[in-house]
Amino acid sequence: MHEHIDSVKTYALVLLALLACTVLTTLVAFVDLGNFSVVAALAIAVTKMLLVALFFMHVRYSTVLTRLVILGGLLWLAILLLLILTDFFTRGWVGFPGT
Amino acid sequence: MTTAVLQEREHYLNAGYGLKSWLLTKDHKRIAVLYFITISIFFAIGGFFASMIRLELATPAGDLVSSETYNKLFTMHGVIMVFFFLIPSVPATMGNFFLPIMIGARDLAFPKINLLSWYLLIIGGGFAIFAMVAGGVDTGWTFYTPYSTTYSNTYVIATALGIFVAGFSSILTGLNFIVTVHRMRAPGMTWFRMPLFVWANYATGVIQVLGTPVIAVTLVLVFCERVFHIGIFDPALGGDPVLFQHLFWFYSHPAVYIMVLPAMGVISELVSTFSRKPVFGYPFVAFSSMAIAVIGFLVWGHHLFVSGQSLYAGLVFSFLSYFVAIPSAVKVFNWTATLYKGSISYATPMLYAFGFIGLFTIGGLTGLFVAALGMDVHVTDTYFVIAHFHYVMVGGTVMAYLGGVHYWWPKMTGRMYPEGWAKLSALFIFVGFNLTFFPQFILGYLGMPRRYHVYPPEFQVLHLASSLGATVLALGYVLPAIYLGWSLRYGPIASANPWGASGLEWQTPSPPPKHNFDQIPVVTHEAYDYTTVPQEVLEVG
Amino acid sequence: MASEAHAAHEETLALREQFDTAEQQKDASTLAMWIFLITEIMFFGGMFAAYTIYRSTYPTVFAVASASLNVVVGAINTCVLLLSSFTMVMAVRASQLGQRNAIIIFLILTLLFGGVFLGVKAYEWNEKYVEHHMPGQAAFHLEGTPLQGPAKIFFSLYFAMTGLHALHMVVGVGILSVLIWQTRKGKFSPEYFTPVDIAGLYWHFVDIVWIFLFPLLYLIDRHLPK
Amino acid sequence: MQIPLFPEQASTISTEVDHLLYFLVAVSVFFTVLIFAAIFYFAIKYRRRSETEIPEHVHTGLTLEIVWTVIPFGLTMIMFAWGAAIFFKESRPPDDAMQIYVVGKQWMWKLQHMEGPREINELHIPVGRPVKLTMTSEDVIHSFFVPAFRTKHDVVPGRYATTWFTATKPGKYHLFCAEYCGTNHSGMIGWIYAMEPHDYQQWLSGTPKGTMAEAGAQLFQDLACANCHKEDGSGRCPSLKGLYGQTVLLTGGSTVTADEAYIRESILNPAAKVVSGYEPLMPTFQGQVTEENVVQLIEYVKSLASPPAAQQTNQKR
Repeated sequence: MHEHIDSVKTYALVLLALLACTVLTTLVAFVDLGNFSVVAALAIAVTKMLLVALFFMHVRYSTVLTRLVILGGLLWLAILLLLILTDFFTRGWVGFPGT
Repeated sequence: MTTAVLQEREHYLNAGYGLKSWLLTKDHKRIAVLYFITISIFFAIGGFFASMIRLELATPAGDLVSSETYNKLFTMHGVIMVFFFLIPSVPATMGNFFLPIMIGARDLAFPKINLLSWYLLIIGGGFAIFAMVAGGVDTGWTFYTPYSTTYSNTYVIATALGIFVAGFSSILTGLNFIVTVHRMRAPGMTWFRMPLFVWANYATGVIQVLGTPVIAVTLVLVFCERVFHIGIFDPALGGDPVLFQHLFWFYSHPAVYIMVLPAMGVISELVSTFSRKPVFGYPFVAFSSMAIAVIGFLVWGHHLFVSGQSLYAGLVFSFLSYFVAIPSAVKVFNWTATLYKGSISYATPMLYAFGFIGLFTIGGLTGLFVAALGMDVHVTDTYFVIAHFHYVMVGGTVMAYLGGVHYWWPKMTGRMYPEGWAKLSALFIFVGFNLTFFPQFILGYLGMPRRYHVYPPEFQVLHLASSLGATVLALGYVLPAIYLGWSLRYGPIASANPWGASGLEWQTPSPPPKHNFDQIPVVTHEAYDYTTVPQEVLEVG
Repeated sequence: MASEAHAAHEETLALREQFDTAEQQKDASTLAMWIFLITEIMFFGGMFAAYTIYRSTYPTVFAVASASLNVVVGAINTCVLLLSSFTMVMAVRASQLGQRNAIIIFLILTLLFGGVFLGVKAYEWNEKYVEHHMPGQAAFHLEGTPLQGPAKIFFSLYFAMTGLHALHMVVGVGILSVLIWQTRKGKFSPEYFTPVDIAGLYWHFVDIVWIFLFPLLYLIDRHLPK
Repeated sequence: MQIPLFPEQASTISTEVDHLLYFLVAVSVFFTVLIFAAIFYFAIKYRRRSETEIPEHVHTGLTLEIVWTVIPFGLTMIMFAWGAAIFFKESRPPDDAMQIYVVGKQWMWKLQHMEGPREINELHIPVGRPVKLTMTSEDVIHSFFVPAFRTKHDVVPGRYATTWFTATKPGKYHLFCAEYCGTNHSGMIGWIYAMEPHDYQQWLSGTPKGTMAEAGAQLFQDLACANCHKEDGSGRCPSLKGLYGQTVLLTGGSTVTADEAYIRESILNPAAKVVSGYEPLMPTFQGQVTEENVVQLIEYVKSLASPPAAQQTNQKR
């Protein structure tokens, strides 16, 4: 899979994009977006993650198996978070006696 | 074959002598033997604690040991048996020994990492044993906060550290298996030609890799909280002890499948070999292993039905829990169907397989009780749950483990075990096991809570029955230790394929040579094709 | 290769005896590293789960506690780490091309940036210590105020997450040092540079963890008046 | 001494749980017998007759696989729905339930009746009337377990757990702590005395006077809460009149229902949820009040919920 050798320019551009994202996320945090602050912060972080994974970690050229492994890992993280949240976000739903 | 011939041929056991040749070995077969010795010792320690517990519970009063000691006994029984026996049991011994041979590889993908896993288990076990010797630990193997973080003044940290380190041993074993199965299969060994034992260990590897890190980090947080009093789970600071339970069971429920899946793999091998038929519904059994590995991660909340988890989360987890019951049922039906029109031998390993199918069926079906929300409210944290998981873990995993040990004993040691004694001990184990644990179902429904040192006198008769059963069970476990040891020196010399089995592991000599195969085999047919076994081999069996 | 006898090849770094081909060995190592990285995802995942629960339970306290972190230093440190990822990937590229001196230079640069990151982290922790922001420290800065409990949880998570991240960095620095030494000894060639390659994967992963830690710890509701 | 093999049925829910048990046992016995019988039958019928025999290949039947996947799945869905139905009932106390407060601590149960009586490791209740338990713990997790009622719920420190039951049969029943809580876990047991209503009234009249709300009112004065929480709303803190059960607007725009958990949190960690329009001035009372005091204060606040005031929402300005 290492017949693919990216150019220095590609890597440099990715680095610049990453640095720009860092500045962006910092600035956005000072803007009042309400609940969208978290969404914006995470969206930028996910973008940065994709840049690092696809270019620096060569996921662009990787085998199907490697991609499956990565997706599996992220899926399991989602399972952990989502199923714990089913508990914490629905705790108040039972209803209030007397109303 | 005479002894002289056996000694002439080089095999993995005589490829080197001396401690160094064992402690620095990279041979998966030798590492398997190291594991085998290690976990046998842990099993003996855990078994000792179990006998003390049963002895104490013979009377309702707390007259044999103090409450402090009793609490330490059941905690250490759980910790040792779960983390240092059941989790490594089948994969680390038989998996290590046979997985590479079964797929026609010279070794696992990473022999050094394999050895490292064993050392990690030893280090982890060292911490656990230190905790025991220094004064014990009394939190229960579940380490529920805030008791474990704030209130217990026993050796929680050393024990948690032991489990943490042993966890990495488990992760590395799983990682090694996954990579080996993906990258080391012999030519022609396609996925659907792999023995089901390999499938089961592969599925187990997936759970080990994805689940174990979560308990590791949870223990790190417990460690921090206990040492620095920082309050991640401390309700006094706004923390939530139920969060600990979520993180704990995210691993510890799938861990149940780490313990039982490889055992199911062993049963597939045994049922096939001793009825000389391919496992009925091979792809369904293979996929059911994978299904259990995946769905097993979605059900942990059924341990939290009465913990204060939200009603809706309870519904979701109860619903999902029933999905994991199905692949287990599919396996049981397929094993039973494999017997149909087979050529069934009553060799000891097959007796264990029969025992496994029967007891696992009971263990699995009682799992349906505890997954039903309204029922679980009554039976959770009672002896019903104890009986349920011992039916799965002892009636299931330990039965399969012993069955596997007898099955592969000739391959691993080059000697046959004494069949008569083996059958007798299998009988003791089956009878003793049921006598020990069946009364506990009734006790549990009556309301006998678990982890009780002193109990109301009306429960005594059932407890006494259970303790008597434990005596028979203990005898059943001591016997193999004696006759297997005896057979190492005096047992009849084993042929390469004493059972007329079809797997690749039976096509190398017993014991196998250092590199498993003189020639890497080329696989041309499905697993469990008994027409390929030569007639003269069948006659020997 | 299929029916090759086991003794067919001598064991070398580039081809160990259990493998048949160098390609097979490289694939196995890469796959193993990726699987290891998903265990790392789950390892940090446990803490991210705790973070999610507590941040949603105590949003205001988390915002107040987060505001005490130095956002400029945090952002600069993030850039330093991204730079180190860049130099790391350049080192991998140099190994692909077989430029030994370039490998060494880029690895040293990576090591250097990693060191700077750790140094800044140590400075920040020291600041937290001096200001009594450490939970478990005597005279915690919010002691006695109603914010105390959840703020302690925030700082516990802060120290646990950044601490474990830093621990991974330290391990990474160790790996880089070994690689530099091995490169100097001429162990790597365009045909065999798997250790550099998978060390790169590890280093980038640690970078990705920080990419999430930075906004989640430093940038909570910065717009709120303090 | 009699040897029980089945627990007493002494609450409305216990018969329902037992019916589910009968169903589960029936299904389990059916499948266990099926598997055991099949194993024995096959093992004898197809025993190996010659060492060299190789049985014929039996082809996998897809239909069979589907049948033994679908039928068990259908059965488990019945179990799920049935168990969930009971659980829903167990989780939602009726509105007219009689309130009992439970505080667990290592290693005893402390129980308070609204009418004032306090008991340790004993609980007297009338039969035929729903009893709602509001439970918390002073230290570790405990679990309130009455086998004869098929009732169990963990008692978690730092929050309120509720469960309920209606006793149907007068008698004396075991109360166990079912969640391991330390050295004397097995000593954290007690008795539930279910009594005929008139016997219960008689028992109640023989206990000391003074309701929980009165005790709470006394505490409210002693702790100087009344200095700020003035009834007419003129104090520095919001009036508590009519608060219970209302929706409260908080600083930051979110809202919360003023239930037991919210009141408890506001006493022990006042800054967590500040009422909109007020400064976070209130000091924490953590360490100054016990869990029993807190529930008395809650009862006092609840007693202030006079019907007219309950019509307005508790928002200032």
